[in-house]
Amino acid sequence: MTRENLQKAFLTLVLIIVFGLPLILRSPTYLHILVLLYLYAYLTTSWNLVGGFAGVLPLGHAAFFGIGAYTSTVLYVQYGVSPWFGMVLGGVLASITGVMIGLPTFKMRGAYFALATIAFGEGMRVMVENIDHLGPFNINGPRGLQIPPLNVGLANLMFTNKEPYYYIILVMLIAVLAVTYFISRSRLGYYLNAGGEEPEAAMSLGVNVARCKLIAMAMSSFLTALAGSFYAQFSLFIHPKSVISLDLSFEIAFIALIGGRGSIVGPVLGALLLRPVSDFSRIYFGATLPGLHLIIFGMVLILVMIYLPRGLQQPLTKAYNGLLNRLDRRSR
Amino acid sequence: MAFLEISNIDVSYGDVQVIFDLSLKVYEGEVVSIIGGNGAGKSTLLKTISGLLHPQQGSISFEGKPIHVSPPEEIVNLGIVQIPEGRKLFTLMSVRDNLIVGGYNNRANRHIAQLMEEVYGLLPRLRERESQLAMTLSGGEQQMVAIGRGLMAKPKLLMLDEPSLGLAPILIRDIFETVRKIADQGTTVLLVEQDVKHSLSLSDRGYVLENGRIEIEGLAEALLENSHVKTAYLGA
Amino acid sequence: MKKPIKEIGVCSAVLWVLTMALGAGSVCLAQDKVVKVGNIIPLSGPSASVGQQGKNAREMAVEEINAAGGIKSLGGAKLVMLYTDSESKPEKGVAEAERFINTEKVHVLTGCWNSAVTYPTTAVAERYGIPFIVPVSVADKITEQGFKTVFRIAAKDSWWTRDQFAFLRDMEKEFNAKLEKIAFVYENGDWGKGFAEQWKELAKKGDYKVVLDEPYPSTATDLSPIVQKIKRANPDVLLLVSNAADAILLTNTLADYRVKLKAIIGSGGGHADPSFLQAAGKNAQYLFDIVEWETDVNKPGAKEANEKFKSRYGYNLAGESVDAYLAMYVLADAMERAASLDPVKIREALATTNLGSGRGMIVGYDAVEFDKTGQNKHASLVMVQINDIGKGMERITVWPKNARRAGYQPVFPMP
Amino acid sequence: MVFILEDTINGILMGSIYGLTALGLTLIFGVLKVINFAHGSLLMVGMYVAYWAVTLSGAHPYLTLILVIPVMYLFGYYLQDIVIKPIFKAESEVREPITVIIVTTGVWYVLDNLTLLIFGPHYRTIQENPLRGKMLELGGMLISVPKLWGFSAAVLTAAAVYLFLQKTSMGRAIRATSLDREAASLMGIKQFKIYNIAFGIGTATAGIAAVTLVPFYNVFPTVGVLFDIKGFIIVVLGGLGSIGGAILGGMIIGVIESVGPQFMAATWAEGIVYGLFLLFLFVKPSGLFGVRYDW
Repeated sequence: MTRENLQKAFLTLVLIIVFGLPLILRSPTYLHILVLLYLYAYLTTSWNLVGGFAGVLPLGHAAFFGIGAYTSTVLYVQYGVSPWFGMVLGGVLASITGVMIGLPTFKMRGAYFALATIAFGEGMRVMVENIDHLGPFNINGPRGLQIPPLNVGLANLMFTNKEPYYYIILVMLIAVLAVTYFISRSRLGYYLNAGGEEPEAAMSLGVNVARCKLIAMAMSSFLTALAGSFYAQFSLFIHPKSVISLDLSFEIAFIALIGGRGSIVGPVLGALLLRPVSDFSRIYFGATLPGLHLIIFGMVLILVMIYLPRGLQQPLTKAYNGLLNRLDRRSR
Repeated sequence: MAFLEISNIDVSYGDVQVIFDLSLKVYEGEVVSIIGGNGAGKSTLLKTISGLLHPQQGSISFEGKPIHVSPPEEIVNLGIVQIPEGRKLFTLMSVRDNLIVGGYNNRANRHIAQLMEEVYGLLPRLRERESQLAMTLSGGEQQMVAIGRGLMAKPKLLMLDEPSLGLAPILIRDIFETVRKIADQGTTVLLVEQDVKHSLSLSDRGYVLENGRIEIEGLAEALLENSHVKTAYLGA
Repeated sequence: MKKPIKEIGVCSAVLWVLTMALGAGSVCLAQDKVVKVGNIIPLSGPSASVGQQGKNAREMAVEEINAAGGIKSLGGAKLVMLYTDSESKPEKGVAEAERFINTEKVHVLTGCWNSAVTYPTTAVAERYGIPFIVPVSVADKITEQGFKTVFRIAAKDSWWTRDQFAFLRDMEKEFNAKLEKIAFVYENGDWGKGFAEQWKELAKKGDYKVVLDEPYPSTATDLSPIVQKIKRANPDVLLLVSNAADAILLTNTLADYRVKLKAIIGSGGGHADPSFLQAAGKNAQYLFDIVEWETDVNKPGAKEANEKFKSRYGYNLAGESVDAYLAMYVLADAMERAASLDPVKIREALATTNLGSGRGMIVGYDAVEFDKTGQNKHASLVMVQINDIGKGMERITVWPKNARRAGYQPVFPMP
Repeated sequence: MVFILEDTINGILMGSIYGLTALGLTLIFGVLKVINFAHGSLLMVGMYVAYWAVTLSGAHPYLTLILVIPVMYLFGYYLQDIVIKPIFKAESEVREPITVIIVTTGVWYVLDNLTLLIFGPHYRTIQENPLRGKMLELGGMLISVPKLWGFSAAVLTAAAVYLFLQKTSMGRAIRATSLDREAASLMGIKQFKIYNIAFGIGTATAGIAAVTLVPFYNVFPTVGVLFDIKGFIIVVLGGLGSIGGAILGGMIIGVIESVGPQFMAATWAEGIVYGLFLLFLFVKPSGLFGVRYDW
């Protein structure tokens, strides 16, 4: 087998496993955990378009997530509009917001950008918490919105069991990974990367770094908002402190950095490590030794960063490539 | 025995190797020039001597002691002082404070006042500018501060990285005159320059560095006559 | 760099194996005949304090029930408690409910204190038909979602606000003092907003003049601007909804700025937190608070239960922990009658609960009986006043009058 | 209009304390070029140290500075030395290593929850202290005495740190490192030792802030988070790395928070702070005292 075929075979194997998993893993608990894992991998991959390729550290993506969640929920609950439509509209709104916030902030350097996005995210939360009605829309301030689980079905993006959610978020994840893959190979990806590492050099080559970053931001916020709508339909309850929280913005960034920012598989790897650590340590220690699970989480963050500052993808891609090479050689 | 002896070093920036199997010697009291084009590895070489980078292979010794694994502050304490490319002044500090920080190392810090007088003696302009922020000075003055700051460290071996960079010709002459004075007072000087004519004319010996390798070495006058040097660097 | 990578790999592998082994272990346990109770409460994060109290109260009740022979109709089956930390986050509550129901196969769920966590979590229980006992999340909505499996022990917020105003009326009559101007100050969350909306209605009905209606962020680091606002609005009565940190800060700041009020009425929560009395000390004197229960309640067993609790955990039972304590007895009673681990039967038994006596009934009201929505019909509230009558600051029941501590004369209006 | 004056004074006093909590943040950022997300947790640790020092000794809260300052200095020094330094070494080529941010966040989680594990979730205040509840009456205005002390502590600390940086040899070395790491190394300055010291000083100032808060504030495991975001806003407003800017930025936030609610709901005043912050970033990103493109 050639190297290319090996890679294809490997990819097919992974796809078979992830698509077949619900057939073996019948427990809704684990499906629920997996749905959230994929959701976070999806969010982080979307974040990566800005945070990874454009070389800045946005810490306010929860605002876009919130825009998506609120748009689809308000439209669905109060006007009966299908969440699929709300999802796209939320994406568009988030994308406009993203460009508006990106215009002034992309001029900033490192820490300023990070802090500005934190303030943007928190400011968004404060606004939602303070506003009960936005024109004809009831967003209910700090009390959040419930989605009555009445009309189950694909049209309403609402199901009684976990499997449909699992497949929807899986497809979304694969789609966003594909998008990233193509962007990373496109001119835009190249420019973004160049602009992230050597902004002056890129600029001198005539690359419009600012515009590239804005395009990335628009895409990233659009994709993030889609996940917000999905999450709202999955959990059927949203409120500002859960969908527009700093914790969420941070966790997305953590997953990216732990996995390896700027790489395509990084977010997935990061989610694969951090989500189980966070879930299982809470399950096993959360009740007996309050806080221990967050100590473990914190320790994992510290240790991975000390030993693998480039993230998990670095040794794993090396191992993967090594394996491919070995198989490749053996088959010849 | 050579004052500074570099033997067969390889140096890389990340995955990119910049210096290949390089050896050179500097004897006490000499002025040695390293010349070469952009990207030849000159700055990398100086950074390696200063301990900002460490060689993957080979060794560097100073007065017989190996220094290639030492951190920069220890190397400064031994008396090797670099005046970095682009001056790298502490822009938001006064000229005086820049000089004081220059004398931070163990050998110099007890003689700050005396050293400062010596520096002001050599570079009287700096005394006038004493309380001005370094960033408000002109390019030539900034280079003076950089040199003064280097002298504050009481160097045994002073390394200058492109001191003429970005300066008007008249200022360049000033700078080289100052370097000559420093050498005449007994400080060994290792000079990295693109301005080959000036630097070789005040040096004792020279090395030509190309693509991370020493291509030619010899006495300064001989190098000035060398045909390769002439065509490649002197534009003749 | 090679070695550390290996270490990390080994570490994470060990972690995985460990968690999986633990997971397998907990599944094995489920074979004995036990009643598994899943409790979702905040044990870390901003509400950790109340979560911990609820956990302690549950633990004490379950120990008592099991020591007394467990569920006799199930052959002495023991109650087995499973706890999990919601961190006050809805998504964690939902995930944990899923896990408790599907993986741990719990028979009953309880929780979650934060109303924002309780809504979506009860929806999960409803979907699987697992009974969910809510000791204290007070938002009306929780029992008004049309769910069949949700049972709330505590009063809902419309009753809390109703009783706060009834209390005010009664006190005005009793002490012949007319209070007119009223101020609302509350944390800007679903709890505070819920109360404030009902206060507004009640104030209108009761002919009070609302001089201030002020939400504040419960993460505020300085509450003196709010206190100044209160001072300048110059109300007679101040109604509060606060979490612990802000309740303490607000009380101390009110005292600092010498704000003269005729009555301050809290709404449990932060004001009922055991740390509150310790941290606010003398500044809390004469403050009224509405609670479900107080240590001086005139009920057999109440005093003993509190003493036992205090000697074990170092602080008094509070209204909210008593609800958790009672919830376990309500559950035991229902299990006894259900004589089955079938959730449908348990739900039916819970729905027909009429518990009027027994060790758990140390609450002020007569019985626990759920209406169609799952709300405890009898749940009632008492008002306490914080005062020092010789043994340091303590909480003294003053209202309703028939529950008032013998010999105590409430101080009203505040001097 | 006296009330506006009264609120402004309160805002300035409380704001100066915010500034003091942010002082270490700005110092650490200035030198290490890293946002220390664990700063609020360091403040929290300081508050626990001060709380226990006062409770166990019964001394005047400000007297515990003798203990708190060295304890916090060493804590910060070794935290940087043991936990954060390795990442700097691994990422030595990066000017603003983002990985360090993640590590400081990890430290935040660990510290907050370790405190929860050890001391429990309770809220503590020091009942018996000579500053508690003291108010100064001034022409019909009430001014909090503990906040007045806090204000003095903030101004004195800022002045002391400023003078230290300007006038001492170590201070110059710290400034030199913050301006140009590589050049500083070439002067014989030990970069990582400077980082340790800067982190130590930053942590010690958080300790001082903790002492000013303890007489009138609650102590609990998550208390630091409340001051964290505020600190970030303050340091950007004042100019990252600027000592005076931190105090002034704190005062601005304090005044908005104090005067704002008199004209609107307090929850909106919080929004105004974020709005102003963003506006400021767009108009003058270097902050009040920061130098453009310096960082």
